[in-house]
Amino acid sequence: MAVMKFGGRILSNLFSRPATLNYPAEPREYPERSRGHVEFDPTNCILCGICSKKCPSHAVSVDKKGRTVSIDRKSCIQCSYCVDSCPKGCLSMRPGYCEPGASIPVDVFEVPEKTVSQKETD
Amino acid sequence: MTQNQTFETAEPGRIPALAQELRDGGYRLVQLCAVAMPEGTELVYSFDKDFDLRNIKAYVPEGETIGSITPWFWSAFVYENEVHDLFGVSFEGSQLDYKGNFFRVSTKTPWKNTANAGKGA
Amino acid sequence: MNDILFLLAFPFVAACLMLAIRDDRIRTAVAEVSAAIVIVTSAWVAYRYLGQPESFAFHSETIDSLMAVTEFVLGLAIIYIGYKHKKYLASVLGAITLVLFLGFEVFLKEGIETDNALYIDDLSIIMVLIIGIIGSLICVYAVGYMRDFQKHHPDDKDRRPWFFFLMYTFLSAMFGIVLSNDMTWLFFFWEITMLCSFTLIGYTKTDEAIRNSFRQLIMNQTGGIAFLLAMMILADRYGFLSIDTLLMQDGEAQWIMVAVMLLAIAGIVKSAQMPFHTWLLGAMVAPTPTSALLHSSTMVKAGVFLLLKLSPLMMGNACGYMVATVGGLTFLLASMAAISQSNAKRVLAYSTIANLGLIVACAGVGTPEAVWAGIMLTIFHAITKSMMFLCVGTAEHHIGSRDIESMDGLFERMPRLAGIMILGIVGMFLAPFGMLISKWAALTSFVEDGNLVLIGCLVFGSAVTSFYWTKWLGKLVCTASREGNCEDTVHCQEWVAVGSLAVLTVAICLMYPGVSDAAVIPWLEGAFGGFSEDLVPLLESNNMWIVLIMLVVLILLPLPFFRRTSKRVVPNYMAGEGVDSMSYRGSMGGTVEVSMRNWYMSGWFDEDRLGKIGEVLTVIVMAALLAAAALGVFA
Amino acid sequence: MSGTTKSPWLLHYDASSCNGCDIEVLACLTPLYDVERFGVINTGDPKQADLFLVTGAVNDQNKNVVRQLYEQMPEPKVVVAVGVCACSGGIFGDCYNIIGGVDKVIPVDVYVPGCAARPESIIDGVVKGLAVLEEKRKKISEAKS
Amino acid sequence: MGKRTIVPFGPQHPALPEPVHLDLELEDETVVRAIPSIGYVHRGLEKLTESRDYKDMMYVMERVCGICSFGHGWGYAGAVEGLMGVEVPERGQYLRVMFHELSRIHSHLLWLGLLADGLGFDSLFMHCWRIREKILDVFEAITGGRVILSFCEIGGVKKDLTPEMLRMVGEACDFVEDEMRKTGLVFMKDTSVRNRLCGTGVLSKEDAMSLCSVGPVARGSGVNNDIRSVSPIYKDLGFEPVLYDEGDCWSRCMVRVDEIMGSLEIVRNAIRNLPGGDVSVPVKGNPPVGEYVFRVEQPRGEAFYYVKSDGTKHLERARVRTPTNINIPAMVKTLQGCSLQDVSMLVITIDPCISCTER
Amino acid sequence: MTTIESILMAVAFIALAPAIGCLLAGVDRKVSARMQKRRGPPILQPAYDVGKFLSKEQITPNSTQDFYVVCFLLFTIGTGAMFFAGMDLLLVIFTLTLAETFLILGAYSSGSPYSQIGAQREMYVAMAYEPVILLMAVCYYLEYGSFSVSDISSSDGMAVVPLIGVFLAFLFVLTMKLRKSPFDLSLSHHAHQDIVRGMATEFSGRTYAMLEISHWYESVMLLGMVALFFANGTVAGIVIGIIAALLAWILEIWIDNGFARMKWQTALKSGWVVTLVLGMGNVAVLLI
Ligand code: SF4
Ligand code: SF4
Ligand code: SF4
Ligand code: SF4
Ligand code: SF4
Ligand code: SF4
Ligand code: SF4
Ligand code: SF4
Repeated sequence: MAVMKFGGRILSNLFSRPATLNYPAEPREYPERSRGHVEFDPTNCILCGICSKKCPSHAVSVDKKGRTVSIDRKSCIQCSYCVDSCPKGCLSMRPGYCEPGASIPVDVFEVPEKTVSQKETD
Repeated sequence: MTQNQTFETAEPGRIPALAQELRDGGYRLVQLCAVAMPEGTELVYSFDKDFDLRNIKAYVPEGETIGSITPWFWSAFVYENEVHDLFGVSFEGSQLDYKGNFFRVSTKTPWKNTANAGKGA
Repeated sequence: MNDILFLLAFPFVAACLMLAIRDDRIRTAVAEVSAAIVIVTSAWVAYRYLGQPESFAFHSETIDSLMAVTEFVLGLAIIYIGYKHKKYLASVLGAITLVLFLGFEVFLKEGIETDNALYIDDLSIIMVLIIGIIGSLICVYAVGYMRDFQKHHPDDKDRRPWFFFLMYTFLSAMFGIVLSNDMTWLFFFWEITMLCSFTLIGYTKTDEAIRNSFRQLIMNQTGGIAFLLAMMILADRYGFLSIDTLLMQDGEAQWIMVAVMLLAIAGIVKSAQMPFHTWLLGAMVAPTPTSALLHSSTMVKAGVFLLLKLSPLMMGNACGYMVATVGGLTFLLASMAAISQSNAKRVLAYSTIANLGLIVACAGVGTPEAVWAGIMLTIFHAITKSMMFLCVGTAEHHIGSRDIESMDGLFERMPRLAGIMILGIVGMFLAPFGMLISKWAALTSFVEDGNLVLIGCLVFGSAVTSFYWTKWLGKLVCTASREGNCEDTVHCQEWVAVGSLAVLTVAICLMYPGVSDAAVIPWLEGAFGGFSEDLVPLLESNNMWIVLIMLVVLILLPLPFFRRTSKRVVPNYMAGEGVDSMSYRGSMGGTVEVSMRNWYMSGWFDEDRLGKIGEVLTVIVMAALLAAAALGVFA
Repeated sequence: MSGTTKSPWLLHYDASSCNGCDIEVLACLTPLYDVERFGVINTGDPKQADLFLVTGAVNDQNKNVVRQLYEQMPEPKVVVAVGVCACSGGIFGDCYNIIGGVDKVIPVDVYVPGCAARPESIIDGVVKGLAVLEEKRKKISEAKS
Repeated sequence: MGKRTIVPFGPQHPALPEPVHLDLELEDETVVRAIPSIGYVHRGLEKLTESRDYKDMMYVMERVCGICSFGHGWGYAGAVEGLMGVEVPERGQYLRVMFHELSRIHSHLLWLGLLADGLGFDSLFMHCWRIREKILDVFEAITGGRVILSFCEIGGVKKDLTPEMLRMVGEACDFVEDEMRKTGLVFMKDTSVRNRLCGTGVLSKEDAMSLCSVGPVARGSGVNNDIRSVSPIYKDLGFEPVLYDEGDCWSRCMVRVDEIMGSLEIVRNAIRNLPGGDVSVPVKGNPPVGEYVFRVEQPRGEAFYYVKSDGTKHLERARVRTPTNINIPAMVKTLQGCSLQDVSMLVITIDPCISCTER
Repeated sequence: MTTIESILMAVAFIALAPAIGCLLAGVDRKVSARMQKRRGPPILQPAYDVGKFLSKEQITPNSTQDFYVVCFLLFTIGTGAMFFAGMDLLLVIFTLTLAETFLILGAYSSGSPYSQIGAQREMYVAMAYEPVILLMAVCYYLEYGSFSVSDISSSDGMAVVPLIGVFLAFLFVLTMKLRKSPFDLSLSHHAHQDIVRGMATEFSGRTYAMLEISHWYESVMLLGMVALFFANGTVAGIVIGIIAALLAWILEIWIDNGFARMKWQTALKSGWVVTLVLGMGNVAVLLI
């Protein structure tokens, strides 16, 4: 038994620097592997729709006719499953989270028509 | 961590007697789970004694009831009430019966209603 | 002197009249008119004799014999009743009393003449006013109350004539106690109050009532025997039997001290101090007006009256120490025991015992300041406590329970009554009301006296007191009730009595310094020979101003509130599962009503255990000091 | 009085989340993030709260609770939906007992996505919520005058 | 005095970060009856097997609970691997143990903080959570998530660790150990902490057994059903079960304090003995018809996984019985007769993770 | 003190105490944060909080609650004013009890179970600390022959020396009176508590603001009582008193952060034991 076993600790805390990060005044650095948000690079996308099928929370949808891939930021759970399953490596997971706000965007990406030659060179 | 994977099958009527036997034999109840089956529900009881696992399955046909094991394993009330609320299986002689208020779900007995229907969709 | 005699005799005449009247309406009228007459007479007596103490040479062999015969007959009756109910202890004590009494009458009293059988002084006047005004108001209240009582007990025979006979007889006896100088008279009236109380406690004739009435009887018989013994000692050793002569004696003289101790024990029994406190708790089975009249405002006050009267003889000696210790311990322990009670009448009973304990302690300390505090406490306590009893009685008839737990939200159901009750409770323990101010004076006097035990008892006891009163208050003020208003069926007699007492409670606080100057200080000057006002530091003028300001603020401040609020009314927080302010969705489905029960901490403040502790301690103190005094240790 | 934005007291309710976001909300209070720097106090009492932080996708049993807590808060008040579950139902959106997003029950002012929402993100959400709070306060005082 | 105080405790309650409700009946401060109500977090996620294939289900199972997310991933993966006969490479197994134990450390620290918070000991709460952040930093650097790790996959773990990362883990262990040496003593010895915990909510060994308690609750009452005891890999890493006999809140607390130390040791040993090779094997095809049970020792106790397949990619049943689920009876039992001030102590020391209980 | 001085002191208290109390509360939060290795809120945070509460929508569970809280505030102010005006210490103490009672009634009035439980706890904590406070007055009286604060503060010699027992006891119960850990049973300043917000559960808006302001007044008055132990009629005495009071405040913060909330049984028992040993012991010594 000891009265105020923690007393010394808190006193020394009082005279040492606080551990608090000065966020948001100083932005936070994230480690490389940090799963922040999904990025889409349309260059190689073949609109196969695998990402959309795999996504456990239906955050990606692929519109083959309209040639768009859209990511619903409000639903994405950053699981990386789409990234891992895309056969063309169009998707990547990047640090940095999607900003909070009064509304959260559904990012729609156009996938440009690819020429045959391009396809062949792949 | 890997266990004994055998599944014994028992008549639903024998479950209370088995429970008593296992309790007297020093087993503890690990879990009770239900699987929706065509026209009924399969219950899986697991018991453990010194890391030795015994799984006992019992098939309860639709509309029939099964004896509660709460007289021997009081803590089974959490499972039995859950199975009652989600699968619609009734347990007789429960020591703590929430009468369908354990989980207040939007659809009554959601597992039973859609059993097999949505399967594989 | 005739006015005094009238005051003594009139209530008894009215009582006999009411015994004869069978018609409810006529009896009501008689009761009310008699009460008015008693009030007017007491006021007149007070007015006439205030500041002019007087003794009355009054001697009548006839009356003396009449009293002796009455006492003898009543003694025989007690022996018989005890025998009939198999309460042999009562019979035995009755027999002892009778034998002692006969011995006293035959052998000792011979030749002792008391010239001034009656007297009146400022202390008596205070008591006369308490008995006359409060007692009469309670009798008025009883008219309405007993009507309901009879309704609630339809199977019982209507024994209301008997009830009112006892109540009014009792008033006479009380006047007798405070006005008699002759100790044989005093003893006579003393025994009469005991019998009234005995009969009224047993009024409902239930087993419990009878058991409790006998407990009262037995204990008070013990007190009576002590009284008789004291008289015998005085008669035998000193050859006088009058109070005024007694007060002129030297308190340190061996047999005077023993006699005073015995008288003090009689007073302690009557004021329900430990170890004799249980009779008062048992007395709560009596109809509520009885509790208010006999067991809070008057009869128990006879005990403290006697002690205050004798206090000059107790200052700084063993007897005083005995009385003070008993009072102090009773105050502390009874206050603690009150915490564990939820029955409103029992709480009031314990609080009565506790407050009387404080007064007794003041008497025991015996310094003028202490006695000043004791007298002030007596006044405030009589008014406020009787009011509380009456309120509880009315509430009981309308909400069907005398349990504090059932008084949830009384403020909504019976706003006026609850308001008065709140006033009563606040008056019992909070500044700026009289009880607290007097307690403050008591504390000062204890400190002056340097009595560590008393300081401790008072300091802890006050803290404990706040607890049980505040939690009761809380019940009254909370707005969590579903029942509607049920106040309109309260009888007008009840309103008159309760309302007058409420007005008195406030008025007497406003007149605090006046009462002190007009009656208490002159009496103290007479009794102690010199007493300066400075001895009561709280009477300093700026303190009194603050007290007055607080009083006014407290009375006026509520006015702007208690209307519809302009704020948005949001039901109570119920962890998100609320249905409304009072209920929530429960675990097993369905709506669950929230209920709040106050704390009783019975593990800490177990009444039986506390009672035992008190009994043991006080018996030891009393027995040891009495034995020592009898052996002449202090002489 | 612009004390409003300097003293946001928050009420947190877990409307069937997986705990992930709850512990991140709690983590915001701890030394590393210390939202008390902005005057935030995590109160348990809706009657003293300004910000309502809801985590989880709201199930059937919770919807009344969420609604009631919201109603018991005095105006101006702001609702912040923390985590993907609270924003849209997220991965549990298909579950039979899930209503799917806090905005199905009460109006949401700020959405904080992420699974789990990071403390930094929650802080940003709170700061955004403060702006909304100030706006609402102004609107109310204008309506009064 | 027939009346009792009836109070709703929760679902929204500052002493409970999670929604659970109790109907409390009190006499003074003594609880004479407590009826729990759960279901506030019931989502029905096990039923998502009907629309998510067995690999997708992994992401759902990880979100059974955000505190021991990793363990749930492992449990589910273990069951499916068993069903499919997949053998996880040794390095993968070691990494799983390592992350599981790191999760335990973070979970216990979190819990100690919540206990301190429940005790009204703010500074201690802050202290524990500050220590915990170190583990979360490790998590984020290695797996990319602070809370939901998404690190386990069927067949092994998703990513390998670089040597720097291993060093980082070791450093974090040193930091935590250093802090815990002192902080543990506070829980063990401080008067005010002991005042609240010692002798509070005693669960006897017999009760712990008959109520089928698991985890620190059982071990605080001297019952060892720590499933790690029979795992060869844990044995190699020097695992010892922590047992206390008093059965009160304090012993449940001390089990967790000591387990942090034990887990630190295991993690260190795992770093030291980490074998080389792959961290996972590819898994193809649908699970065969059959069923499989698997148990994992989560921070809160034994978790039980049951999977049943009908040969399609959608499992017929994926069931998880979480530790809290079976500790609720012990909680109800100890609540009877306790004091209101101890309700939060009891609830916290039993540590109901409602999210996992209700799924 | 003359009447004019008394009035001036009372007015000064009424005007300055909220500012000082607010700063004290701010220091409390800042220092607490630093003890927890956090940065903490600005020093003026308590003022922002109160400002916010004043400007919020006003909600209430019933129409009577406000009355009690207003009374609590008024009588708390009155108590402090009387204390600093040098009036009778017993009167101050009794008025303090009155104020306290109003707070308890305010908690009762809504019928909320949490605030009522808080009220019960407040009552028995009061039962634990009240004897000490009364004994403090008794000891002053025994030492200086007067209950008047002005007499005490202008007498020679520092009261701590003969009154060391009650002084320590007073420091002990100060924790209860300020509702700080380990005895913050009825109404914790930290928002996390087993009975929600305790007595203040149903307080919001202006009502809550009044509660906070009352706390400010109360803190200043209680620290004034600490200072009284050191006052000896000289400027130096007053300065030492103020320093002692501030140290007491820091001590309370430290204790607050160094303790878990104890069981109520412990609160009551320890309060009474301290009263008996230190308080009554001191009285006994002074009597001899
Ligand atoms: S949650 Fe927002 S930030 Fe994160 S990946 Fe999705 S869209 Fe990007
Ligand atoms: S593998 Fe995926 S994307 Fe390809 S067909 Fe099957 S479901 Fe669709
Ligand atoms: S990260 Fe996961 S949730 Fe987000 S889009 Fe990809 S698969 Fe869907
Ligand atoms: S992003 Fe990848 S997976 Fe998705 S549609 Fe394009 S190619 Fe297919
Ligand atoms: S986002 Fe969906 S899956 Fe994730 S916790 Fe919320 S409801 Fe559950
Ligand atoms: S968003 Fe993710 S972490 Fe947050 S509650 Fe939902 S599933 Fe859990
Ligand atoms: S018990 Fe644990 S998991 Fe549950 S809410 Fe509290 S911290 Fe989160
Ligand atoms: S008990 Fe379940 S929900 Fe709770 S932390 Fe452990 S795994 Fe997560």
